[in-house]
Amino acid sequence: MYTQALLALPLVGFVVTIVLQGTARRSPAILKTWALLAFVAMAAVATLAFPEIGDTYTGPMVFGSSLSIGLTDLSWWFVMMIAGITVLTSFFTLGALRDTGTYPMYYGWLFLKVFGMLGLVMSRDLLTFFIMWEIMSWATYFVMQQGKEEGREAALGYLVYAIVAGMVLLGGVLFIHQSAGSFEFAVITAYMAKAEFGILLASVLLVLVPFLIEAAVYPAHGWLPSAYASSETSMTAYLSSISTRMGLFGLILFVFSVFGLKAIDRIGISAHLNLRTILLVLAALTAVLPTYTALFQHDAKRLLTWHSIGQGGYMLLGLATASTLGTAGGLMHIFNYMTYVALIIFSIAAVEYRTGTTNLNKLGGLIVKQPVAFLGMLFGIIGLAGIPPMNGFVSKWFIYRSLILGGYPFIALAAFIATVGTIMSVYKLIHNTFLGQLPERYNDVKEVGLLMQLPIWILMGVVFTTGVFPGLILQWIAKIQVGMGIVPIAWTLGGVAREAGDLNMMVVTAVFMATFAVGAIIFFIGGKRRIVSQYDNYAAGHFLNKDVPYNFNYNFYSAFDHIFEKLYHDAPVQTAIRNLGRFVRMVADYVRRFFTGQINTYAAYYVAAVIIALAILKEIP
Amino acid sequence: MVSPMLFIIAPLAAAFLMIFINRRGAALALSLLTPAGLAILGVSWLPATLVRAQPIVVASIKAPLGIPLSLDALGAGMAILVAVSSVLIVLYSSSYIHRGHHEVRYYAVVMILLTSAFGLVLTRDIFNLFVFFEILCISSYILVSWEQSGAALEASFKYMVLGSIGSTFLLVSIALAYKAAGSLAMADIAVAFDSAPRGYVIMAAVTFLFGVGVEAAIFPVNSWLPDAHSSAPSSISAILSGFVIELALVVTFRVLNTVFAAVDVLPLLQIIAIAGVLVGEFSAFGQKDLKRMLAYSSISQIGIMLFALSLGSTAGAQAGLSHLLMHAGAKSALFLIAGYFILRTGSRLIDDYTGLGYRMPVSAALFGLAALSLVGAPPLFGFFTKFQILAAAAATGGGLAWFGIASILSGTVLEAVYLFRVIRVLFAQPAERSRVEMDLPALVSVALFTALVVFGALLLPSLSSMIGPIADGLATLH
Amino acid sequence: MISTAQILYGTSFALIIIGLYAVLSQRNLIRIVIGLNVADVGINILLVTLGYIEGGRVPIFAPGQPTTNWVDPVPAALVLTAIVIGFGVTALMLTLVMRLYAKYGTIDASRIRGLKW
Amino acid sequence: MNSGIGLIVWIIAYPFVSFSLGVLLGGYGRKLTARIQRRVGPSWIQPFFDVVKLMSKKTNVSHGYMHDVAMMMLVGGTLLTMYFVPVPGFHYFSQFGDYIVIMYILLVPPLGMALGVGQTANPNGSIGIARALQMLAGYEVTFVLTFIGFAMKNGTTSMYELMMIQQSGGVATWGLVTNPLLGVAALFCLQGMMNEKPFEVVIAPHEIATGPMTEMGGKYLGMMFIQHLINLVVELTIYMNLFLGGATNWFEYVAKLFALFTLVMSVNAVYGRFRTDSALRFFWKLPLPMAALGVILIMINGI
Repeated sequence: MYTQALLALPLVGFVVTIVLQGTARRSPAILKTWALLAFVAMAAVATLAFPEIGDTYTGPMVFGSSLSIGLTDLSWWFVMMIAGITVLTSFFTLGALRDTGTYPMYYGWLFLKVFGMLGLVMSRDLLTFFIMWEIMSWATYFVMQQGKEEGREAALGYLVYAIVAGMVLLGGVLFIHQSAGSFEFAVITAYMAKAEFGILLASVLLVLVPFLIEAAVYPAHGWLPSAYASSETSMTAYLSSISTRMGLFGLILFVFSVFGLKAIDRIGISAHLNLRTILLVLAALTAVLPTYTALFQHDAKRLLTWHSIGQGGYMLLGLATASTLGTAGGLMHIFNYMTYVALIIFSIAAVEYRTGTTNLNKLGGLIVKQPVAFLGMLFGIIGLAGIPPMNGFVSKWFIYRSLILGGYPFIALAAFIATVGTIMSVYKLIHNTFLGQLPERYNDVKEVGLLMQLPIWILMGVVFTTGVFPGLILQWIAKIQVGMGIVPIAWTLGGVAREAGDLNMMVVTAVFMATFAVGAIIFFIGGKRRIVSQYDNYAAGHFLNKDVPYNFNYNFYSAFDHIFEKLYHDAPVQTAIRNLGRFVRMVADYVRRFFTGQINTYAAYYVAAVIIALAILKEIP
Repeated sequence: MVSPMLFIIAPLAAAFLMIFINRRGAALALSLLTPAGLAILGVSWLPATLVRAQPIVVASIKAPLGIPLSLDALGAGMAILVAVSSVLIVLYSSSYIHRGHHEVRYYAVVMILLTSAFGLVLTRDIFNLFVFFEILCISSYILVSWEQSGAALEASFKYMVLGSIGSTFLLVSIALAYKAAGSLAMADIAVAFDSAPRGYVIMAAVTFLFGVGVEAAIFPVNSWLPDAHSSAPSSISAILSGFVIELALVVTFRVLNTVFAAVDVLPLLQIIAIAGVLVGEFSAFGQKDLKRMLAYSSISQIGIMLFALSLGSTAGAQAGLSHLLMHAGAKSALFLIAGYFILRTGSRLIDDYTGLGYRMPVSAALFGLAALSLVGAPPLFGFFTKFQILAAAAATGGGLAWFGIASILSGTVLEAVYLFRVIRVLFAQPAERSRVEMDLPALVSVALFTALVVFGALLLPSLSSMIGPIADGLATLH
Repeated sequence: MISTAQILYGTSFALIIIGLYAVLSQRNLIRIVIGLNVADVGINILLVTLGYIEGGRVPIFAPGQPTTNWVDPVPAALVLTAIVIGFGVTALMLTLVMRLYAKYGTIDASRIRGLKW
Repeated sequence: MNSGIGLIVWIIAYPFVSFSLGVLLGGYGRKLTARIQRRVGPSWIQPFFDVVKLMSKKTNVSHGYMHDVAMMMLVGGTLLTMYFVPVPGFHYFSQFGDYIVIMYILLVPPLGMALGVGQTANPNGSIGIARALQMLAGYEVTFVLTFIGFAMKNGTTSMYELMMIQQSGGVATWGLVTNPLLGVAALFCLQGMMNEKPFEVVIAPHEIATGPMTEMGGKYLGMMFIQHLINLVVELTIYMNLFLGGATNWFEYVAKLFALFTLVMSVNAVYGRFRTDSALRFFWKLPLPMAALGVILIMINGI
């Protein structure tokens, strides 16, 4: 019952929002409040739906099979993530979304997108899955429209990828339906277990490729940065945190449940050289290359969107090992990333709200003006960089351990290389935003209101709590792993049980707090300190004042730029994809030439058509 | 029940009547009421035809001397589609077409076009088919050249030359058929062809295919279409793209499939269809002229329908006809809205519509919905029809079918991109915010077309009980 | 020995091909219209020939006339219709050519290419 | 020392032990450098005097709260690492965190320092940090690869277990002996980790003032000194535990510590300074491929 209500709610929300649209300009509060209430109700229903895990509900018959939805442990977990982040985002927009006139259908499309995502994760057959996938893709496209001008152009880029993904998936759906004779997951699983190799390979590829595109896995990641970065900032947070992960959800669902790991592992020549190896390599590339591209971004949002790609690589790394530790890490990283990226982008939004820019070359020194936003970003980047005690570390620990012990040393190395890049770029992010010299023009900047602070505080709490007590998350992960056909992780509240490795975040955090206290004691043993103006600085005897910019934020990592200049400026894959686009346009232009505009040519086509048709028919018996 | 013969007589009479009265009001009333009445007539006949085709006897002369006519489920279905579409389009025209002394003639010609359209689905006589075909062509020529601009005249002329070549081939085909059968009734010809030499039947089939096919805009005799559909008044583009080419397609396919059944033309049709899909989508991709883009899209959509029909399976035929219904709604809506875009900006170029979506939000939204359906986004009607087609093709299997699926899928990618580039321009930075929404009659008309493609999926269950007998009309001649 | 019918068939196909060739090759719109007309004539001859019987009689019911060995009347009827339609289309076409000339100042098909691609 | 009263005593005493060792090492290092350069050099416990002097300064200039907190993070983070690195007789905490944990908590002090330096709003400081972070991609990446290979070979990521495995057969089972390529590559990294020449571009005196330390004075600089001294011990111990078999008793531990430090300081004394990109290129050209080769050999042996 709650399951259906859960799916119906956002749809109702969509319709009501369209009706309420007229009020958007005059009194945006109505729309905002409505959206928040509806999403809170949705989250409540999602929680209530917990006892219904395992039940399946059928809907209308389409093409001789009925659409069906239902919750599994995996989908409930995703539902909760979606519901949680949606509530937080819509709460954040209460304060953050100033001009609803510029984003006329912000909430409408958000509702539709939530509908698509919920439907996707709850779908229990291939057809429902595809329908919801398409609804989600289109809604995402429309959501992206609600942003800056250049964002709409970028959204069109997303659309190309999304449609390609959708059409490949459609091909896959048709192929699987044709081969297995059913849309039902159970039937497909049974069929794939003993399907011919060729059919299995084609099915798997046709289905996985769209997921990899949607998950922005290298080399199909090019659509993401521009499309996300130019959306409205709260939407950037939303898209980065959960939207991209729908591709991974599809991957988890199909690799582990629908096709089954056994069937997937038939594709390959040995235990270490199979489809999963390819996924691992792609994941490693995804983790490394975009992360290092992030280094050279000078827009805070754009920098983070590159991390959205890179961190997706970590998730895929964990999942593709298909081991207990790895999948636990991958699944957990989805949650962790969602929390801390939302936190970081909310903080950025808070800065943007006051300063009107996200340009890293123009910001600086805001720590004294917006301490809450700073703290939010600090928690977030510690999580993103994967440094204890925030939650990002725990999932990375799982992933590393699974990679090292699973015998993928170079993949593990790639993951670490990506971590180094992450640390570098997040430091640049926080340094250029909050540290360094405060430009004179931001002297009057104030902290944002409580309405916008609250989601930041909540997320800070979540990032820290789940970092110290990963067991809170791992208990669900373990359940999901059972459903995926994997030995569940032996978890404890602070980490994992001894047989799974040495990790107890509670102890690590406790020791850290104690040693931090030691540090504080040493600090306070020293003499009294005096806080000085930012112009009271060492400058080799030169005088500093507000007219002299005394800051280092432009070209922050010059050595890397020096070494990799060429690689960044003409990334081969991006060039190839651009050329593909150019090629299609060229082909289109040539095909168009078919219609010459001259009647004689047309008449010639006519006669030729008759002759060729005669010839063809003569040949066909 | 009233005789289905009214389908042919009523619009013809209405046309002459309005020329005599020569008043705008009367012309509008007649051209709204006639198809409306015919739509009701069609609906009232539909249940009977679903059970069994209803032969129509004209002046008590039976075949072979008389002209055989028959109303089967397919005919009734197509007639309803044509009638309803034309009611809506006439409604749209009432605010769209320039008021002036030519206006009455416009409606009269539309009525004559309707006559021929109904005639084409009713007739069971191959020469009678030729006559209706010619009427259809001539009225289309006139309507295409309605605006008398250079482009309209040029388009009309090209259309006319190709149409004339088509009629030449059609007559060759008729001659061959008559020689073989000694009769013009399709049923007799079909029997005669069964025992005729294969080469002979092939010759007749191919000349017929490209003879009538020119009106159905099958590849490669579709080169008139982008010109004609883009230069005609938008209401006429909607008629031409909305039901004329579909109707011609159904007629072509039905006759080929029943009368010329002795040769298997389906593989040839599949090749033609796939080529049409690819050429249409690629040509539309780089278009800057909105209506021309939509016209190219029609080429590819016709290809998709033909592909579905030529799969040769019941599922394919049903899917193709569903898609036809969807396309009629979606493409009419798109052309009609495009008409007002042109009216409001004075330009056909997409780039000139920058920010127009803020000034015509409802129109732009409807445009988006129709485009979404055309692309096949669930849960709109277009998704289900396209999916059915692809599923039917997958069920057929074989290299050609899978190649067709791949072509349709990649065509869809292109289609989504070019259609949504338009949406993107419509909602680019707003220049001004003053509302210039469509006039009410036009808005109602477009909204109803769009409602079809939005809620069409809800029709599917009720449609599924009817679609069987309707699709049966493609395979057997009643 | 070539029969009359064979000659007529040959002629008709030759005319159709000549007509089509004109449409294919001529730039002049008037010539294109003429080409179509030539093809039309070819078709008409073809149709008439179909019904023609060597030494057949005119198919008219009249008292005292035998009703056998009639020439088939149907093709003749067809030809009449076809001629009428052909006439109408030709008239319309020529009108259009006139209008086109007024707009474009030329009747060269290769220069009347406002609509292409 | 891993349970009961002994554990508590040891936990409290360990920071002092480490600090004392650090002071001795630091003093020894300066003396050694001086002797190599034919100077007399300062006192053996000069670092201790330095710390006392700095901590008792009256003028302590701060640039804001992050600047203060950073100092606590710096010292706290280093002490945290110290607890998790097993030393003879004390490995209580290694059951709560393996080397992957250490790898990451090693990043806490630099992060703290980076944040503090950031707030001081001095470009010289920020440049130093940017260089430090870039250098991570050189030595840290290589060092991690050596660890990965070593851990993969032995099937564990726990530093304590790795240490025990090496101690099982004397010198013959030391990491440096069984996997010489990894050991040597890691040695290069050690030089980088300790910010000694030729990899000291981060601090780069005379070039960018003193990098991160530019705005530090009084107790701030004092705390950085404390952190530096403890860090010397921790980093040398990590290398020792991973490749020199750790130590079974304190005499062995101290001997190995000083031996290793002698090596590091000798290199430091005779080399010049690499530019950041040159340093990176060096790491990617020599130690990294060396480590990679080592790992490949392990993989081949595994099959």
